[in-house]
Amino acid sequence: MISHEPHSRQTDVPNPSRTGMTFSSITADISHLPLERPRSRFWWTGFLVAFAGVMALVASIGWLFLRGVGVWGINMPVAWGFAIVNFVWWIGIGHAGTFISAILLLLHQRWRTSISRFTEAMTLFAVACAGIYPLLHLGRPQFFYWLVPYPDTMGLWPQFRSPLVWDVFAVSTYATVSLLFWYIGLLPDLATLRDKAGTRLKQRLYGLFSLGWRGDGRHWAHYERLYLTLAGLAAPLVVSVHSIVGLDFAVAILPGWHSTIFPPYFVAGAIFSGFAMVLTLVIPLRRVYRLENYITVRHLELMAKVLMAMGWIVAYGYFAEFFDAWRTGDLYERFVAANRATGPYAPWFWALMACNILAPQLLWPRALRQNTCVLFGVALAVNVGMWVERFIIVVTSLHRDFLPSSWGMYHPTFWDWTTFLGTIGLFVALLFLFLRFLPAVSMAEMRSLVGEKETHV
Amino acid sequence: MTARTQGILIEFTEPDGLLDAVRRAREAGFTRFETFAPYPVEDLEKVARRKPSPVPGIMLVAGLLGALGGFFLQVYAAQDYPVDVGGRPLFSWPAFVPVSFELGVLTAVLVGIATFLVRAGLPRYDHPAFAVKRFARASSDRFFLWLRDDDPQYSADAAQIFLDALKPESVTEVPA
Amino acid sequence: MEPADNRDPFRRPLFTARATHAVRLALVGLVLVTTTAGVSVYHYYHSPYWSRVGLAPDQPVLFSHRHHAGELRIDCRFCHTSVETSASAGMPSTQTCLTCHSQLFHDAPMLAPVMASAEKNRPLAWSRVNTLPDHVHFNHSIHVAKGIACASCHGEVADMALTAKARALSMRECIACHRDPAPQQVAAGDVFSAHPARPDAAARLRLPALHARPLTNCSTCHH
Amino acid sequence: MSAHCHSSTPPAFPPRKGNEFLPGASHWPADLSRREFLQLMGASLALAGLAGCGRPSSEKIVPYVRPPEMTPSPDAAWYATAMPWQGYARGVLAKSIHGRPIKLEGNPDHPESLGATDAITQAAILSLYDPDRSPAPLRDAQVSSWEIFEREWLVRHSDLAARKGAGFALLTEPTTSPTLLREIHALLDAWPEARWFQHTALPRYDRDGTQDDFDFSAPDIILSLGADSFYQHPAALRHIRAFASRRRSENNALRLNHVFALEPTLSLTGNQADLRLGLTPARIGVVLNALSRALEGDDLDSATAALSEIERRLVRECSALLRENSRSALCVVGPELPGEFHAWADAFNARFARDAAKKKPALRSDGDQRASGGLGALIEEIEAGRVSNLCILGANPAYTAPAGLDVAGALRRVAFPVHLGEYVDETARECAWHLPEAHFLETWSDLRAYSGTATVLQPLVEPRHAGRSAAEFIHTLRTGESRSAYDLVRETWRAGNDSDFETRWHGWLDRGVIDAVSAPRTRTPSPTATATASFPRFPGEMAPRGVTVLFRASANLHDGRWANNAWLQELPQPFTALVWENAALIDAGLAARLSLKNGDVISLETSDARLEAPVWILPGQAPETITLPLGYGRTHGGGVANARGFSAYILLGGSNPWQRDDVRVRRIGKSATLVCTQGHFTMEGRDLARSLTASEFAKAKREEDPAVTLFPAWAREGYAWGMSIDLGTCFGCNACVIACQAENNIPVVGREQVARGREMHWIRIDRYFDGDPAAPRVLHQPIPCMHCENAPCEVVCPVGATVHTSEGVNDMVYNRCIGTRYCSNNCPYKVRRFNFLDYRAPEGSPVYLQSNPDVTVRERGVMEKCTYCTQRINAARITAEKENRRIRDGELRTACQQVCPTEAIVFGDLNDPSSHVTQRKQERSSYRLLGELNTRPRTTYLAKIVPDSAGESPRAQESFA
Repeated sequence: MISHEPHSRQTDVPNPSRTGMTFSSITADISHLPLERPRSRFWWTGFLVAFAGVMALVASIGWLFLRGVGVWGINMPVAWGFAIVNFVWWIGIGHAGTFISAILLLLHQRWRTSISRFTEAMTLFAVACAGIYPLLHLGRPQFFYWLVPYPDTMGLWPQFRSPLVWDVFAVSTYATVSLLFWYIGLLPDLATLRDKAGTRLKQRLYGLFSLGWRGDGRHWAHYERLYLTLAGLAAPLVVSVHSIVGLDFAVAILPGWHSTIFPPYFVAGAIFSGFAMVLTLVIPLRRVYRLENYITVRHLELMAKVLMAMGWIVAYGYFAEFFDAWRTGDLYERFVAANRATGPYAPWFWALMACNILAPQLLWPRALRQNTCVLFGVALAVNVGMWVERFIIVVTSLHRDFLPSSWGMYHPTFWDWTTFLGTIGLFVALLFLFLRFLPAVSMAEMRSLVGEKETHV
Repeated sequence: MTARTQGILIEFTEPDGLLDAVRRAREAGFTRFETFAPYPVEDLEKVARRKPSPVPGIMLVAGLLGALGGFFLQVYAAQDYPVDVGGRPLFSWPAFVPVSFELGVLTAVLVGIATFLVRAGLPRYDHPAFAVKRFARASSDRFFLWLRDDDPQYSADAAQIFLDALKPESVTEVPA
Repeated sequence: MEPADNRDPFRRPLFTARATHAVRLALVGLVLVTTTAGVSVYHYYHSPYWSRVGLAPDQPVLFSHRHHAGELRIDCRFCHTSVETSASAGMPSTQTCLTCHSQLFHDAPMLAPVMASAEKNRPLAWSRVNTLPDHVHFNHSIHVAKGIACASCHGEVADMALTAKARALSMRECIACHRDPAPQQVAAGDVFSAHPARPDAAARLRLPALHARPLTNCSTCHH
Repeated sequence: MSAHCHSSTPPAFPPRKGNEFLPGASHWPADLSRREFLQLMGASLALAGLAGCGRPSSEKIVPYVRPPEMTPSPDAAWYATAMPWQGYARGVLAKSIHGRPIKLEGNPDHPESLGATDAITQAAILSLYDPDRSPAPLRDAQVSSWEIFEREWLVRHSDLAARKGAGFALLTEPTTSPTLLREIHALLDAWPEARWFQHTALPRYDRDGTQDDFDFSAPDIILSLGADSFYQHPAALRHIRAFASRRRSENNALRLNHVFALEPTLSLTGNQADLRLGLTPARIGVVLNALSRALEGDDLDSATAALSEIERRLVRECSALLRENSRSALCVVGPELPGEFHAWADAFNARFARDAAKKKPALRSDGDQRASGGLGALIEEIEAGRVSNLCILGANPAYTAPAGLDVAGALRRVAFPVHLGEYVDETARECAWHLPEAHFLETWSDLRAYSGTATVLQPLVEPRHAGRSAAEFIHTLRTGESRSAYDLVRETWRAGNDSDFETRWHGWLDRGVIDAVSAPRTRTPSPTATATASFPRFPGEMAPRGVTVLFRASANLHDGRWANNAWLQELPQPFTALVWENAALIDAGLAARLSLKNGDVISLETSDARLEAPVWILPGQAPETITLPLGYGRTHGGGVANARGFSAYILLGGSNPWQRDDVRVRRIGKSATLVCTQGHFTMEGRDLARSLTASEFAKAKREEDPAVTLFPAWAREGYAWGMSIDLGTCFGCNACVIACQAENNIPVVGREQVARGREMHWIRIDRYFDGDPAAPRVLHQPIPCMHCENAPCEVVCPVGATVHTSEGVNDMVYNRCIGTRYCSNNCPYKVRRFNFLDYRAPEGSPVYLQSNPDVTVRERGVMEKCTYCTQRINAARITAEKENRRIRDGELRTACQQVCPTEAIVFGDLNDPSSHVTQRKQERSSYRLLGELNTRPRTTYLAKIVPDSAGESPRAQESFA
């Protein structure tokens, strides 16, 4: 992909005056994606490939339940493997959406408008993928409900000191909230689709889900306050979720896990990977679906900047881990630090450094930031890098801890990989369905931008 | 004049038109009118002199209650079957904070959305305006004002006088 | 007022009022259904239906505890011989029945299965009445030794024509007693009696010592 | 597994479904068994959230029709008997529940047990239920019966009787069983022309009619020359118990002895030495020459001129200590070493041992005058065509014979070869008849302990298959009619017509030892060296002839007879931690020269045999030597045994059978993956397995209990269970590991699963190489659950499946566990074990008969770990509570504690100031493992204490990194 497209840097984008955007053009441009469904060959091929992935996931889960978690490469001492790595990775990716739509909203970053809807959807699907793993990785998944407090005949309750219980609540809350947040945001657009749809069936379907939205002043009044408050809640929520995921590790006494830097550094990492994933998806899609006017190079550039910023926080996290190991002088911490950089998993470690610290540095020159290919490459690298980071955290800390007698290695099996690729398939498949049936950009919010111009010029 | 109407639906192409109309409606003493716009038009509610939404307040209360409930659930769970877990005290309050927070957020959001639906009168599929063809554009690029005939001030003449002062794109009587 | 344009400005709405009511009802219903579902599941698992309390399963022989233990006052230990010495109370062998029934009513049709068992050397297969949850190691002897009457778990068996489960025997019940066993204790002489009497102050002094603290440890029953 | 395991079982057998010893875990059969199907259904139901929604279904109770006259008590019953160990008795108490034996414990009244047992004895119970045990008499591999055999034998019997037994030969293993010997002698009396041969795969312990009898507690100096007196020796348990009494501090007082070892390959005994040198036998001779001269008063420097620095140090220290005439010293020699070493030892002991070393008449029948020699002699007879009927009892020559002897060929030349054994083994397949032998828990017999004490072996169960004892069999051979082992044994011991025989008999059965009458007829031992005799000299070391290959019994499988025991196969081998196979143990220098790394395959060739074996580099191995452990590479040992490792027997031969210098060794470029449970053998400079010199100990302060804590302390009234493990006396015999496995229904997972790091042992023995690389020492550290008071595992369990009891035990509640495995991640000691797959034996497997009914059999997806034998705690508590008293100290012992030969493990109530464990924890050498983590483990350790002169700093571990 090359990029010499019209773009303006002066004002927030999209700039209606330049792109000649009007209420009607916005409606037309965006609603025709789900209604007329252009470029369906791309859609079908993409969807079918992804669907194959879903089938792989189903097969892997079937085999897993038949044989037990032993089909994976986990062992003693490395009792957590891909399942947890993937869980953390997906949850991380699931943070960009809420970050963009909630935190940037609170910060009045209006450029978020054109990407928020899409990233919220991405968040949702990423969380869906993540949510599978904690269940799958249980030795006896049939008893997952013991994690939920309910008055049983045994008089027992979950053990609330365990970060894993915090996880259950954090992830389920996060999933519920992002779903509702997303749906509420969709209401006005569903109404638009209802009124634009060709056939009566579509009208009724969209109508049903739009709850009879009609842009009433009162609707908007409550809607705006609600949406803002939701954003206000989602912001700390998104931080809490990945902090808790960080605590899953930090609470343990394991060298390499037991570290106070984890929560903030996990949150930064999450947003880092989230933005990387947004870029990886948006760059191709905006071309295929001709959304360059809505998701402009300016957007990409801004996201690139966020990427770099987060990259540096993450880099600081890495530094802090080594610094702590050195400063505390703890024998085991020091060993783990050294072992990461020089031990059997050193190649992974250096790959991580290359992907997460070196690659983003490419984006210093504006020219490269605005070059979609470079940006795409970097984003891809960061996605990989963040996955490797989780692998390093989980595996290298476990495989050599206190007693050398019980040191071991972790070798992922075939089923580890199929499960992972399977969730990627699920993620992409859901995205394709989203693109086919729902507006990828929030029409209502775009109109507000146009409206503001019109009212305030 | 059709037999029975529920007042008139006035269409504008620009948000300013709607704002202006609402201002005039208020001055004319109309109270029972509804506005429709494809996006939240600024100041519309101010001009219409309507109270701000209570949603955030309610969410705050709900959130606090949820968090508190969550915290006590955990305290109770620890006491109900008192057992030594890693030498930690039964009342390990710091460990109970995360879940309390999450439950707080969850309740706030659920209650907030419920209130929103109730206050906004949603879901409602049978609004009279839906019967008007042109109203389909209310969700994309047109702005409407509905003068309801159950407004004490409302009468054919009053409506006529009111309309004269405006330049609406169209005016349609809302069928009963 | 200008005339409404001759082209019909109206359309058939997508939904009627009924749609609104239906969906609103559905939303409210969803909430109600989930809550009631939760409540009823709870009650199901805490119900005697689930725990089979009061249920007397079919037995190969119409054996009446009321007759034997109640009216004839045969001591529990006559049939359940190992109750004081070992974990299991022990089920009587066919021989045990024959100690009396080789003379008494040996040709009564009711006893036919017993006789058949004795002749063909085929054991009687009784249906278990009192089932504990899985993974529990229960020891009769220590409970008896500490003055916990048979009746406190098995109910007033001596009044049962057909033996039925008296208590749910769920973990909650076990724990409730293990937390505070003292009130359940009866005088040594009363342990096997049909209607054990609550010990008076004097008798209380002679009750065996209890160390309740370890009784709520998981490994006391699960190992 | 099944396919691969049964490819080699005889066609006559209906192939069994699955393999009881290696559950599907290790290998996934294609077909979907019923249980798997149910699992699948269970899982899918679970996902539908329906788990456990069915009402509890009503089970059946099926009482006796008429109870057996002696109703088996629902609680355990104990029987005193003995296990055959190299032909000697090892006294045991067998635990039986509902009439099925489930556990063997040592018999405290038995001189060669003293209440302890070793790993093999612990595992013996599993062999009782081995599905591969010979199920029926076989005629030419076709299922037959004893009756048919007896009829067939009667024909031959009559004409053998006519020919005074000419053409009849008997091959047995050397034994001490009075009844068996009585029957054999009776047979030889009846048939003077008959011949009796004996074959043992391993070296003998008797020399010219005598056997050594050592007391390891008396001498101040012990010099071990390639001996394994503490593990392989028939009296090992007595030896190590006595030895240990000199290696631990009691009330902070020490009476350490000094131990020196010169041995070609690292042995559990040699590893106890304060200064141990790995030397070839030839080189040992050289060092001994120097020592002799030093002791005869020569100038030390000239005496030790030819020696290396470290050798000189040994001679210096040893002779210095010996010259202090107050000291007594003992020299023990491995039976594998040639005679001159024994002569030297005799001279040494005559001088220094006082009465720590005695000569007693040999008890085992190796030297029996009426025997006509060994396997070689038998084969000569056969070649000479003088054998028409051959009966082989127990021995397995077809597997254990050296390459030179063609047993199979010889057997083919015998008209009527008969084999009596527990398995249809390599020899059985070469015989016309195979007859099942009864397991020692299935029949009556008698045996003598190494010390001479006799024991009546009593059965706990009827033979599972049509098994008979050796004595019964020989009686049948001789008389043609069968007589019960019970009668035969009683006849042996009914000395004439004594009135109170019955009472004495029951006394013997009760105690498990036969007193007074048991002492064997003593012949005066042949005169040994006298105190004044000078030391014999060894030939100086000649020019290196190349690699020396040594043959040693394997620590787990012994001579290979235990090869089908999955517990022993999966038991980490001493020093290497290898499982499921053996490796050629090679010294680092030689490995470097041949550029070999662990797992590389070498070929060993002699004139008449060739062997391929993967190597394992073993510190402490003598330079230019390779040790081949015997007992592996069975071809017809059973589903578990077959094709595990290599058989080194085929290389045996030559003048000194236990060592060869004429083997061509080369690497062949291939490489094999060896599976071991511990990949890393150094402490990385961490303070894990502590050892102190005597003076360090004198200066040491007792570790204070950690005071500072943020948490309010939990009340610890009642009992407070705790454990103390003495690293000074733990010598790594693995007995505790198997004892725990037998007690707690711990599954075997198979080679592939161990390779993935999924072994299940609840107590493991960590091994760290330590000290001077020139004379390395292995520190053994048993690691059970530490039962931390601030247990990291408990805090992270989301469902409270692992929590603390009021008595300080870290409970693991299997039925609450959902398998997040976080507890294991957070366990600094990594003592937790997880059922990654379904490791249970298949339904209907006989091994379930061994299961301990008081311990849950864990299902898939459940975490498990050491529970301090909580079922034993409960049993003891119930007994005590019934009697309204506290549990007495020593009344309650964990499985690992009970079995430990050195009493290194002590368990008890920390709230009882007088309890043994509390005393132990008062020693200055007591410390917490990883105490700095403030986990407050209830299991603590006593540092190993070594004499000062033993020199090297215990902290010099880096040298092995």
